[in-house]
Amino acid sequence: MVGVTHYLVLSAAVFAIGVFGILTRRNALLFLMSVELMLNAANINLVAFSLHYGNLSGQVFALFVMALAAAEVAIGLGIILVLDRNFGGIDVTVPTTMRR
Amino acid sequence: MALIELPTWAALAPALVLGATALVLFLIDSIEPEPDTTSPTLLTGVGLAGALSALGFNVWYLIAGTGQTTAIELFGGQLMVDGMTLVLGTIVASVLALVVIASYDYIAEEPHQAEYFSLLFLAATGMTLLGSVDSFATAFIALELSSLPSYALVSYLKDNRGSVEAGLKYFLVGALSSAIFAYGISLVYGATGSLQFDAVASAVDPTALPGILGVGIVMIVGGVAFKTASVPFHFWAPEAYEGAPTPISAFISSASKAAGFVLAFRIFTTAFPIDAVAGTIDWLLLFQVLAVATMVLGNFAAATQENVKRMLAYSSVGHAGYVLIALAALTPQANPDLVLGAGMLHLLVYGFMNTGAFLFVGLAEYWDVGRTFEDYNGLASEAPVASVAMTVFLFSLAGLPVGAGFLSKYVLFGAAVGAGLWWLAAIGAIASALSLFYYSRVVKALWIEEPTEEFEIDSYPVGLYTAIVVAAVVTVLLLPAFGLASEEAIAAAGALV
Amino acid sequence: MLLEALLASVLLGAGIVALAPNRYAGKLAAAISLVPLVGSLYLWSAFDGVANALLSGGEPAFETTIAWIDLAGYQLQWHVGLDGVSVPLVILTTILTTAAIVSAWTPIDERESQFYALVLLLEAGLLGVFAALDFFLWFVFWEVVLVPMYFLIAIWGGPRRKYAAIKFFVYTNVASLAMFIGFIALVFGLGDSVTTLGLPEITQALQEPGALGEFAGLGPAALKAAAFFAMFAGFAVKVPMVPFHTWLPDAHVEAPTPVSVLLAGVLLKMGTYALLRFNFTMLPDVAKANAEIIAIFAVVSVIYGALLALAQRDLKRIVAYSSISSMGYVLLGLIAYTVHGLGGATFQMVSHGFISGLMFMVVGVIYNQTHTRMVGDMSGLADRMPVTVGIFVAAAFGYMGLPLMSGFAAEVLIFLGAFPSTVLPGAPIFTALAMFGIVIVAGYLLLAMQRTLFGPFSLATDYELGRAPVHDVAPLVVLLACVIALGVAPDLFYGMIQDAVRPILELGGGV
Amino acid sequence: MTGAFDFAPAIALLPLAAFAVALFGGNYLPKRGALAGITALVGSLVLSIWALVTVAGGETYDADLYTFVAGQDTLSLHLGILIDPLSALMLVIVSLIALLVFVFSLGYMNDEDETGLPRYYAELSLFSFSMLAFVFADNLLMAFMFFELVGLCSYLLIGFWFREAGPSSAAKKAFLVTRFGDYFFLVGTVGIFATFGTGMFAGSESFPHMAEQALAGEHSVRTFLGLGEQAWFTVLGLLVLGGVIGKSAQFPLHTWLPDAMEGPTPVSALIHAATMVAAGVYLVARMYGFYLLSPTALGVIALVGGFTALFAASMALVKQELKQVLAYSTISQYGYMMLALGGGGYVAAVFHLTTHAIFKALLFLGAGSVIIAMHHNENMWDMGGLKDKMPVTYYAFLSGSLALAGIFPFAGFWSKDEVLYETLIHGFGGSPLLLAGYAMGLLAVAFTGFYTFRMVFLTFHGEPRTADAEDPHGVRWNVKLPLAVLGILAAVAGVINLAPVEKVTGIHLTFLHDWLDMAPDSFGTAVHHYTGDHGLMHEFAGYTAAHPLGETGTVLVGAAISLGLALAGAGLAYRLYAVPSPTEHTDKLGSLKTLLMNNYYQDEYQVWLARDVTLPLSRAADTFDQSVIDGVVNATSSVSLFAGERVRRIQTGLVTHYATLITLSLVALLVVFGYLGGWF
Repeated sequence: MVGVTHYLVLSAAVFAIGVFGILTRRNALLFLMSVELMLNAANINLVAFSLHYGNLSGQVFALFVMALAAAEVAIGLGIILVLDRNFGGIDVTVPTTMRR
Repeated sequence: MALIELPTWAALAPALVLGATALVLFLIDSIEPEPDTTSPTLLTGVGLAGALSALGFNVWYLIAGTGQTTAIELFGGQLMVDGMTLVLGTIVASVLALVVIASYDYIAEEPHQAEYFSLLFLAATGMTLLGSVDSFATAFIALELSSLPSYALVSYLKDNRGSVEAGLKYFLVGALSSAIFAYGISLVYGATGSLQFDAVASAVDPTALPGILGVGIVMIVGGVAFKTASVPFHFWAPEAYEGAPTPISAFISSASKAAGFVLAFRIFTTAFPIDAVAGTIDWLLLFQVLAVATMVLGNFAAATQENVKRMLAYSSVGHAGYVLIALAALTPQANPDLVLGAGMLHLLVYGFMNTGAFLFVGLAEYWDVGRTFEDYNGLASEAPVASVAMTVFLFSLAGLPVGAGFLSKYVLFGAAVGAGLWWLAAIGAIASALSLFYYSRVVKALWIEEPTEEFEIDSYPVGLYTAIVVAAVVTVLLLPAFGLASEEAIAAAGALV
Repeated sequence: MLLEALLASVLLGAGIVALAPNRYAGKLAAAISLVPLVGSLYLWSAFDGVANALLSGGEPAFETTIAWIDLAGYQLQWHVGLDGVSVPLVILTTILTTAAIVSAWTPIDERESQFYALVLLLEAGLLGVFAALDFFLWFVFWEVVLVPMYFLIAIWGGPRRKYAAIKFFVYTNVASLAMFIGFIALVFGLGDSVTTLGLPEITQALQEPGALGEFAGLGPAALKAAAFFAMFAGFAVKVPMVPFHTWLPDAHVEAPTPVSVLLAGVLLKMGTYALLRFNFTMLPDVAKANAEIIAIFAVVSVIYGALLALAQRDLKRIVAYSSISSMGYVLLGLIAYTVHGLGGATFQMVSHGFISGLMFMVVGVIYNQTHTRMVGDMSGLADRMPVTVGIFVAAAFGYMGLPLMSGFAAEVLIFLGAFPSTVLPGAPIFTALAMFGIVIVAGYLLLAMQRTLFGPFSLATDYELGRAPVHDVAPLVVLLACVIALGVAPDLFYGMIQDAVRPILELGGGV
Repeated sequence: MTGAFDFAPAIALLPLAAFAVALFGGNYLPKRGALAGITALVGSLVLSIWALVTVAGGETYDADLYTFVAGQDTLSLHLGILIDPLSALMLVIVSLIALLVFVFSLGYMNDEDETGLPRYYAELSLFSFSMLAFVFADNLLMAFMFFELVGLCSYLLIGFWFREAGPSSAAKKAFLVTRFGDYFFLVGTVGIFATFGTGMFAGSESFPHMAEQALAGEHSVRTFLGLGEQAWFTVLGLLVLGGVIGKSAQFPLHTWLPDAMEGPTPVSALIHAATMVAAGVYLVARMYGFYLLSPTALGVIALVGGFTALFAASMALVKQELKQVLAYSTISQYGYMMLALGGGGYVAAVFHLTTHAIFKALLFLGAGSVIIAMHHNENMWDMGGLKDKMPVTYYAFLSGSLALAGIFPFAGFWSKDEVLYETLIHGFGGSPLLLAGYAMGLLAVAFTGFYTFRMVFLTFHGEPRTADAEDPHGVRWNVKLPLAVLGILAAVAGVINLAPVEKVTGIHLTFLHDWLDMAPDSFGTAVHHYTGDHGLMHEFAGYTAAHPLGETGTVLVGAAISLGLALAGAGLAYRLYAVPSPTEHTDKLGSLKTLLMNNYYQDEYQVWLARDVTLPLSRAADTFDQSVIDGVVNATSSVSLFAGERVRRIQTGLVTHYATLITLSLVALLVVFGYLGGWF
């Protein structure tokens, strides 16, 4: 049987992949997707522990997280759009007008 | 008490008013068929009415004692209203009112003003709600509700590369932080099986899965550290504050920070009381480390800036460090009411003085006088009233008794000493002395240096001036009237611990 | 409510002057400053305080107590009142302020209304420092003084005014923070036995044996010592005491003369006043246990300060360093713990206030005419400005401790108090060493006078040397009159000073 | 009943009033304020004489005048008046000479059209006030206060001609050197107050009396530094002596006095010859009861005095300027007084103080007259032959010179002889140290005779050597009158204490002794209390008198030796200089002359100490202060800003860096707190 520990390991792995993506990708969209991975890692935990504890709050919260992730993406895409318009690309390392 | 007649949901009135105002603003905008023909005066007026009525509700409830003896629980304990909620609501509403007035002039030339104001009010709603959350679920939602509009607001000047860059960085760091925060919540849920603060506290079992709970707590600290612009989650702050439209910088650095701290106060006093989690993680030490790092980094980095707004941004990080003392000093021998109350008081006073300071920068931008210290040279001869106000803000921020910042900062340091952390107060003192140096650079530029070139100032914007003067008057008046604020703040803090 | 009225009149006056046109600001400020001056003289005549305001049995005069802030078990109050130590300092402040304002008429020729408003603001802060009996209230005044001072130096000062102003600003601010931490640690160490931050309550609580508990890992004795030295360091900067003194010469040299007058005349006394009130009244046992260390500070300040003064070429720098030297005497008097030691130290604060104010002012009058303060740039001024030079000579001799001028009474009282001190081991040696300052002070002042005032007339700067106007000289005469009056009749103040310091000697806690 | 003593304060206060009048109204008054001073001093003189007469009637006065500082539970400081025979005598001397100097100044200053006269008369009046108040001071602190004030007046008056470089430099030196001495005086005063709780000179509550009781074991006092009573009293006495040595220009603090001659000559006469310089000696006499308790202190006084007498006289031998000779002679003569005090000759010291005040004031005023005549040229080699041109000055000056040289029967002979005699008999009486003092004093007698008459002959005799000497400027009555008065006094003042005559003839002639012995026993300042058979001198100082040749024999032989030496010196001067065109015979002394002309390089080492030790030390301190102490302050600021600059660079502007740093920090926090929390 698949225990809660397995889910924990899975979520940790997904979270780590997300972090790895953030650390290595310069493309804003990929950055955004990595964040989504991290949020979904949290969702895995929430759902798994919800089952483990037998209460629903984890699952409900997971739904909220998904909704918020969608909202976040919406805002993020908007910002990425103006980024492209102002800097001619979506490389997050380009805008450095305010270093120091 | 007349209040008792009201239904319990009415306790949420401040947040509801703000949310409703946001919707009303949308409505007004959609009534006008042509884009950008809505009267700015109307938008500002509605916004101001909304902000002031929210402020009115908060103050009324504070005076009437709503939820202050026993917290009012709503929605099955997902939300609550107590003194802390109301104090935060007061801070947010006050800052919001100032920002709304100032925005009247600041964004006068910009399109999409109704959206601007609506987003502002949505963010304010989220911040106000952050004071009412009683569960990690609502905490996360309120946090996102305050953050998401903020990202958009920061990049509001969408043809301004600085604004867009600031928005991008704020958003990316914010997204990362909220992911960390959410993951932390999931781990805490995993360790305790609950999302509600009280239930988490009672379910903490130091023997079982200490690692999961510990990692979760550290990650949650990361989430609030982002919101409060504390080291090491502060990286967005200098750039976001610098690039954002200045009223938004003021709003985020004052109100958003306050909301983040109130959330942190509530989480760490209610969900993770130190007695319960001490076996897992000594978060006192964690916050001591963060406080030192934040105070030192914020103030030292601020000392050598050339850009006034960026200096204020770093100083805002530094002030986050001071307020972190309130958490770091919740030691067993501390007087917890005093420690937390001092943090709240500093946030309150900071709301006015920091907003005022940013708005003065906004005024300078309005006049196109430039952004560096040198550009401000001799400005006092052209704008004496605003310069006096700016001087009050800066010296009050530095902890000189021209404003209430003196009292709040020293009460905070005193509380740290009272908690036995004299060394923390000493580091704060060094940072504070350094802050006097860089704040006075602005004062020096304003009053002492000769202007390098003629200023071309042809109008004195009423809105900005009003906001600045009101902020200055409140900053000064809070010095003699500190007792009124401190009574509420300490009582509110006392209810938490 | 007299004190409140006094403070309000100054603050209101500052507001009025700030809005007045520049042309009239000086005269207006002088007129307004007469209100607190007359008021303080009335306070003096109506003074009915008993003993020391901080100690049991003490009844400050003109006392008002109003609750101000409640801080989780600690009440902060608007608590003001005067005792025999503060009345003379209040009078010193009001007289010097008026004199400084009048002396500013000549040199200050831009942004006058701002200048005089700030001077009045400064006066309000200074009066508050000497009147406040609640710690936080006192601390508000203590810190607020920095603000006008910063502007006064930085706007109207000399070429390096910005450097000097910021140095003064930050240095003294750091010191305040150190002091604050030390004091607050003490308050928390007292635990529940105090419910206000009233200085009398805390002082009296500290005298109770066993009042102080374990705090922050420090036992009562260690806590006291730590608090004592934190406060000592904090106040030492303000005094200033070697080696915390380097802001002073810079500030003095760059500050415009009327500001130097107040800086040397009153601001430095804040430091010694606080030392007396806090360190030496609240924690006499620590002071006594470390008497030799403190006496070494005193002697080094006296001798080293005087030696530095000897090396200077700028008249203002000379006076600035000699102030350091003179403040060393105050410290020596304090640590003696005798009536004449404590009383003489207090008297020296007042006396030095007048004398150093006079000295700076007279240097300023010369500067107004010659536009230089360098010893090498001028000689034989006595030929051209005899009255000013006459007052210069009188002031210099006052500084040297000439009998029948206040400096002599103050110094002799300190020496008479310090020599037989039973608290300070080797008191006669320390006293004798410090007394050698009176020789060096004569050395540098006479040398400077010989080079600048006497000999054939010459002036390196190209200015037509005129006689100083009457309003330049009048304040000099007034201050000189004060110096002589106090020198001939020290009991004008010394009686009430003794009333106030004697209870300090009855405190327990010997070595 | 109103008596003389009720007016005693006015003795000093009248000149103080004159000070105010001259200072503020001098420019509007005839004679520029001189008349105010003269009027005041006439008043002071009359009151002093009245007081003297009252004292002669057996009354004395010791009263508090003014509580300077009323101590609570601690000692109070008073100003009070003590009029006993000693102070009454001194009051008369001071007010008399001051009056004469004021009159003389009319000629010396007004007639020469000096500017700044109101200032001059104001300062002179202030001096008179201070000096008179010093004289009648009833306690040590008051004495110190006025001791300082006369120092101030001396400073101001030496520097009267401030437009020239010399006087202001000399004034500074005078004040500084005496201040150095006063430092010790003040330490001593403070020590005495700390020890006895009082500084009173006379009465049962006085410190000499308490010290005496303490040594006798009848009373205990607190001593300091772990010293015994005798040793501590010696320390105190020596400390006070520092002030005496400075003010009375004793070796090694004598260097200021010759320089002080830069001041106007009447000032030299009043302050730097007759009165202020006497203050030191007077102070020792005033508290003689205290010094008698310490043989060590007495020995030091005697040796300093004897050495100074000889040392200064030797320098006077070669000086070329009139006032310089007189200055060194003044130092030398005060050395005699100190010798007398150290040698147990209290009466002799006061006697010499009195006669010296008269004849030295006379000589200075005479010199002043000559200087007027010579158009302010002081070099004796430019004079000559003035005898016939200015007879009044000449004869008065001669009278003074004879007194100075100690030629029978002029006043100086009697007093100086008594000084030497007293030292001699006590030296033989078991204090051989005094014999060394005596020997030096005796040798100085010969020197004195020589330089005095060298001065007289060079100035007045021979042929005029310059045009000015050919045709001197005339002087008026206001110069001649004081000269005449003092000239007569110099000749006859010796009668007040003809001790040798009394010893030889048995007729009672020691009036001064009787006078000083009149002080009431309660004061403890009478002569018999000091030197009587059961006096302090025997009980504590251990002095006894011995007459190796019998009393009369010793008196006569001693007098003969000193007179002989004086005459020998004078005779040598006559041989060498009483010729129409004298030459610089002192050149024959060779390098010794160079040494003497350079004052044994005493000035040099003191200047070296001030300029080449103290000043460089202060500059080193300044450098240290600027570089090290202030350097630390500035370095703190620089380091902070540097650190700020570094911290600022963490913010690179690259959002990927931020993400990395956030992640790394989070990992670090997790690792550290995980380790601390034991999660692993």
